[in-house]
Amino acid sequence: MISGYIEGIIILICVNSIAAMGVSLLTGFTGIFTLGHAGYMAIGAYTAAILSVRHDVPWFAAVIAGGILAMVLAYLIGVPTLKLMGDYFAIASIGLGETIRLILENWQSFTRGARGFPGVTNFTTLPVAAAFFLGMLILMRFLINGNYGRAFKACRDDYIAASLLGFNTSHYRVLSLTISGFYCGIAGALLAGFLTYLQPVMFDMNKSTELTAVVVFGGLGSLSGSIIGTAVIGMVTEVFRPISQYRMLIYGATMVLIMVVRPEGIMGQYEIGPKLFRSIFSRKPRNEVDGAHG
Amino acid sequence: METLLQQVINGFSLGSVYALIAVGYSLVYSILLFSNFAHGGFLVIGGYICYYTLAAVGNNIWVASLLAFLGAGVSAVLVERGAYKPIRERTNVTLYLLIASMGMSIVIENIFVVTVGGRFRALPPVIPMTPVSVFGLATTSAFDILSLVMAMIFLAGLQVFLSTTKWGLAIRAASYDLKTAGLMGVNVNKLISIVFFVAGLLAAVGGIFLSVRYTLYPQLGLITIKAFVAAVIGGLGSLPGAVVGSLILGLAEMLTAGFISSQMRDIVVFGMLVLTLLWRPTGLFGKHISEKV
Amino acid sequence: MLTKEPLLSVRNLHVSYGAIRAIRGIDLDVYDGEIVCVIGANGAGKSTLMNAIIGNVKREEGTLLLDGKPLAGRSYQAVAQGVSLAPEGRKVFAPLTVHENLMMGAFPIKERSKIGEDLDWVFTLFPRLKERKDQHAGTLSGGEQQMLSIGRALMSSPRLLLLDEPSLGLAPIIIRDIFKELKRINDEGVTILLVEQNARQALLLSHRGYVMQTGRMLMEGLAADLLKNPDVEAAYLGTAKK
Amino acid sequence: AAEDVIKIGHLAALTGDWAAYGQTEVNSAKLAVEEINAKGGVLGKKLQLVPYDFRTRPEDAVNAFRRMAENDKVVAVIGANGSGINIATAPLADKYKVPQIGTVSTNLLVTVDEKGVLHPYMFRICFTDPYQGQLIAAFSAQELKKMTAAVLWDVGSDYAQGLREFFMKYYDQYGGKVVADLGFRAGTDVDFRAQLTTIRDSKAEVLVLPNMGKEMALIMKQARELGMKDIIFVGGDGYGEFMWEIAGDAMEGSYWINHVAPEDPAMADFFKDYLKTYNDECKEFTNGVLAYDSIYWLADAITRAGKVDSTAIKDALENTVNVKLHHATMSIDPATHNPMNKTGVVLIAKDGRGQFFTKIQPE
Amino acid sequence: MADPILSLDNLNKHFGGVHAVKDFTFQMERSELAGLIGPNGAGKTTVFNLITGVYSPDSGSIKFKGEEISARKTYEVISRGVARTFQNLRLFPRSTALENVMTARQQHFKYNFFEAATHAGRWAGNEKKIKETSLELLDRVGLLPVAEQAAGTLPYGHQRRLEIARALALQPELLLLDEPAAGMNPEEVQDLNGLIRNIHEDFNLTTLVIEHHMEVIMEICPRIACMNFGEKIAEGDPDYIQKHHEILKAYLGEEVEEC
Ligand SMILES: Nc1ncnc2c1ncn2[C@@H]1O[C@H](COP(=O)(O)OP(=O)(O)OP(=O)(O)O)[C@@H](O)[C@H]1O
Ligand SMILES: Nc1ncnc2c1ncn2[C@@H]1O[C@H](COP(=O)(O)OP(=O)(O)OP(=O)(O)O)[C@@H](O)[C@H]1O
Ligand SMILES: [Mg+2]
Ligand SMILES: [Mg+2]
Repeated sequence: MISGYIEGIIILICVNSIAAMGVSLLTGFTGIFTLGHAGYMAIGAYTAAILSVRHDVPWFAAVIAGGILAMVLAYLIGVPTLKLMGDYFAIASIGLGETIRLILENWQSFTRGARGFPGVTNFTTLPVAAAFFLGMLILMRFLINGNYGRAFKACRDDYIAASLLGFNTSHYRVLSLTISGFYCGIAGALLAGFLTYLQPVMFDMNKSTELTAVVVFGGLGSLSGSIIGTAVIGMVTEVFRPISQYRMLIYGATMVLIMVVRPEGIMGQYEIGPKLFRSIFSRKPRNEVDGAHG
Repeated sequence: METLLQQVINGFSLGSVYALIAVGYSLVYSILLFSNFAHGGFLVIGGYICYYTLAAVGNNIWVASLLAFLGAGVSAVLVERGAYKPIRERTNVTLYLLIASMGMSIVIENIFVVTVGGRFRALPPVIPMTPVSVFGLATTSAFDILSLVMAMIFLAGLQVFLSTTKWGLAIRAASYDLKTAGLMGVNVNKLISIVFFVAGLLAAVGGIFLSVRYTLYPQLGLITIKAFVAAVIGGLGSLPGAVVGSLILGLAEMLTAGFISSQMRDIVVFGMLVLTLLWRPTGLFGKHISEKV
Repeated sequence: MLTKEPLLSVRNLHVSYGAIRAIRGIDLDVYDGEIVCVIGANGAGKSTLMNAIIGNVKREEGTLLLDGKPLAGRSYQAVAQGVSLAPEGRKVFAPLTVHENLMMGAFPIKERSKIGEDLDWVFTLFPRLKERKDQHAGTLSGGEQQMLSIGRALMSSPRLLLLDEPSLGLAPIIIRDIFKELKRINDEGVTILLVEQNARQALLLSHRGYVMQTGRMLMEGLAADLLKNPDVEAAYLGTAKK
Repeated sequence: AAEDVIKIGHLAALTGDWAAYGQTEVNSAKLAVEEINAKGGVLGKKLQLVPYDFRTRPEDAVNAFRRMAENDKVVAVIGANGSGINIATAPLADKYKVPQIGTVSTNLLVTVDEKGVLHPYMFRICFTDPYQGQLIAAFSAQELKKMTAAVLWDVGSDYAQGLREFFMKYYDQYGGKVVADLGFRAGTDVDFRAQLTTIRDSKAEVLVLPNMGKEMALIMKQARELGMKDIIFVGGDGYGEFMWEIAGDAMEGSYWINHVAPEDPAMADFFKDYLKTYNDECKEFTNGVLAYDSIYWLADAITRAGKVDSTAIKDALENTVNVKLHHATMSIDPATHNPMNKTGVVLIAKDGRGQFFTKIQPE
Repeated sequence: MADPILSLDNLNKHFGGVHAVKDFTFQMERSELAGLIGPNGAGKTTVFNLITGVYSPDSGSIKFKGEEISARKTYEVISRGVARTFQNLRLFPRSTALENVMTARQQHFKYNFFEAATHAGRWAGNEKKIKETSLELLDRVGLLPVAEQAAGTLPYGHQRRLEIARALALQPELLLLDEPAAGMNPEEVQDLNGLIRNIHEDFNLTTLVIEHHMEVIMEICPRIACMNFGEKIAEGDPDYIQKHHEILKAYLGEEVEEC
């Protein structure tokens, strides 16, 4: 039997990985850089919490509802704002994420504001977290292998060329954001069930940054990379817990170091799977190609 | 009426502090095309150097700021050399730089947390804070006027440099394509170091002003987020844009907090950011050059 | 015409991209006052060779001498030593205007009067560029960008001018004009190393030629001889009517 | 070996925005542990402090708590300096049966859940939001006799939100009127002149500041710069001596409703030792004192329990009656696990430091 | 022309002061192979950009298969059966050659979101077909050996051919090739000629080629239009064009006179 401590770590990694998968789709596969996805986690978390605590909705339904609401919101936000490109969208997404948090803080009659929302039942046990993680992972892998995945990547690599191959690029950009919103919403809802207590600060910009960071140093365009990235960052903060003060220093240094040593991320664009092993053993050259700016 | 005037003055004063930061951030953006999140770190470095030098040499602001400028500038160059250069030499995906810069900002913040502690410190009032009355209707301080003037001086200086000298031209060329700029005989690494030095120096100016006006602590760099927003409103990479965006942002914040709702201040700020971008996707002064197919 | 010491001498050059060995031991000499052209199929490594000479890609191994002195390994130093490259694919600075692009080319030049003269010269060479002086380079047509790229390389008054497929995307009449102009530049003392797909015209213009294949030098010789060589003719000159 | 030490966990923010407070807490708790150990420890065993950072995030704190309880086998936990963290760890304290003492966690929900059910293993050493809110209201209305007040509070802080809510409630009961109720957000907001201009126009006599020290100091400084000469500042236990560095003379004449006064003679030794050990003054003294006394309280409870057993310790904590600590004499209400009848200490900022002004304890 | 598949009527396009395309009228019959030549900056690429909806014309009409498409978005034009290659290469450099082609090929094998997320229904069958036809196309342009190599690392000439394969994968009715022979040596140009001819015959494809290589245009295009300063200055068969005085002067130069 694993200890509750390890169990807690694994649950958190599962939950954060789900959010990271969403961001990976958006940033890694579609090339849209976000710094506000903690906002969608917040929506999922508060929806699930409020539904299950105040309206006695069964937790599973509440989690799905959290995902769906985050998804709808992502769609509504995406349609106008995804016209923005590159860092403009990124900085605007900081604003969107912070605005969601601000509303949660100010709408005290509904969310109890900064004092937090307590009393959620502890439904995110290890089996639940693991099951969601696996289910969401399979869903995402399936989605990425095939037409949709290629379409997203085409939009990422060269959106002009993509539209000249007949892709409605804005459609795919919005679709990508919508799906990633769903993933983050689910992750947020599960987090609510794990912590049993929510506070708006949990979904601040640091959280958003962390989500994007794990995706980037897992490797842009690698789903397994995002998960490995999440695990690495989760482990770094746990392993160095005894030297508490230096922990964040190490955390930051790790981020820099991974980028400097392997700018293409831990996994590059490779996935863990038969293909990777084949390419390792056949020693086919793996060379990096420069993408466009941004 | 008096209240409005006061709020407008408050807004300009806040905006001018943002401007000092936004110009440096925009300068780095204009050459490497990425948002340097470590910019806030340089600001903190400048602030602490100034603080400790003031303590060591007695309140001599000239010596202290000189050291702070140098220190922050050199740290910026070192950060570029150590963390960014290896990345940009291997790839031109700017996202990697951005993540490295986020990591760097956490590192810098926590270096101060572990060495000097998280405590809030205040610089002695080395910059005059004497209240200045505006026609007897509102008050501002010498400090505010000074920070606005400083922002303008740096803006003008940089603008002249960028638009009239060949190094300025080289910066603009390098911002588009580092490799090809090298083919023109530009020592790109040196150029980037210079840019980072200037940006670090500017950050230190902002850091000193912020620490005097507000207070100094390891997380002070957080305020740069607002300056980023200002720079984006003005148009990334455009220095006049950074200043105008900052003033607009400062005004908007103060007027919202004063007349609409203090709680909604940030919502209005971010709402304005999004609306500006929807109206002009590259900010007020950002150039949009449509790509030719 | 040939002096004993080559202006540029390349010995045993190796270049790789990761595991791809693009150049595997190349020797090449360019004498002062010469026009030398390198021909070869797609992927032979011609562009890599040009980039390696000017230090735009890392040389793995090999000695490069310019006028007997080691040629610096970084592009900006090589430019200072008097080498200049019009790269493959134009690489103009899209957000800068045509005029600013040309001024970038003149970056290593100190005297203002010289810059002005060169600018006039480039403008007479490519009148179209003068018309479009203030247009953003990114919006120029393909051929106009090619002219700009060549003009920009000329602005640094190099001793050794490297041209990577200068005829790419240019109208026949412009190609003819450019080749004529290259001849004239050469007569004025600029040494030229040229990579061309348009092999026949290039050889007609050049004194000597090299033939590259998958990272190695296959042949070298006087241009006139190469033109007559049946192997070269079959492989690189095509059966284009003449 | 391992049997000979008693491990006590300490959740403290050592990084992030609250790092200054957290670092002082750990330093102070360590001091208490060393003092107790020097006197022979507890039940013949030495105490050992296990401090963990929580990055100011509940999800990190939860992991830290599990690690303390499972891997380090602590018998009790003190901290964290933030109510939200304690609310998140409360179910764990109950689950692992490891008592936790909140140092400055004033939110009601730390010890009882929202249905009023007690968390059997959660305690606190400080008073609660409603009580402190009432103290501020009583002091403003009854001592200062000022009946118009403005509140300027950090919307993002649970502490500020709670204090403001209860202040408003009681001030109203005492017949006062809140003429301006304005918010801000710590972190990115450092400029409060917009709100202050509104407050100036509202003609409030008192400005209530239920916030952390940095923001309160900046607010006071900027208010004086805006020419608000007469308004009286009243704040809570966010007060720290470092605020003088920031606000300078603007501090003069402000009042602070606190747990303890820095010149409390009972604390003098502690402050002296702190300065000696860390070569630094204990400027976040509220956190310092409460963390320090939490250890002493815990030591006392362990002694009374007579064995190193978490449940016994919890019972002993629950049965705390008139236990003499340094800053106060503690009695715990078994129904709520809140300290009973803690008197508030009112400090007045004068001559460059916070000085004892009066004690209040409304009925 | 009886029933033109493409009909451009009095097109105009300005960029600031530049009148890039001026009263341009041109038609193509189904299955025709035509060439478009003209000096640099004449407006040829702009015509392609207008047809594909990258720019919208200031005035004039563009009819494709009888339908007015001048106000359509790019992807809508493409989905009606137009494909093009680019003068400046626009491949997806990080994806393999095969993936590049598959990305285009999939436009004809759609499946819905649900099928994509579960790999149920049409997914497997379609994926297989997409891959098979893509490999065939790669084979056709001679890139089968490098199918798994990242497109950005291929030599220039290969990248050009990959672009053609990718455009063909769209199974267009109208194919627009913008300087397909740029960067190729004469030998390769000959291969390219064969390739274009084959494609044209096998798929019965209407093809419009922009080229500066006369050995391409003159050999494969029965009809050639020539532009200068945005205007069409001549249109006719290769012989006519080669003798056209204005074209000789503005475009070909005397060299052609000699031959
Ligand atoms: N950035 C790169 N990364 C990996 N491989 C590369 C890169 N650039 C070139 N190559 C490889 O190096 C070899 C030589 O390429 P190079 O571009 O020098 O050929 P070239 O002779 O100029 O061809 P072309 O006539 O098509 O321009 C080719 O196999 C190419 O795939
Ligand atoms: N987006 C734009 N903004 C401004 N001018 C433009 C733009 N696009 C094209 N032009 C101008 O329009 C003219 C026609 O350009 P176009 O690219 O169509 O020429 P082209 O005939 O394809 O030439 P080439 O053979 O050199 O490729 C050129 O002079 C070019 O500078
Ligand atoms: Mg080449
Ligand atoms: Mg063209």
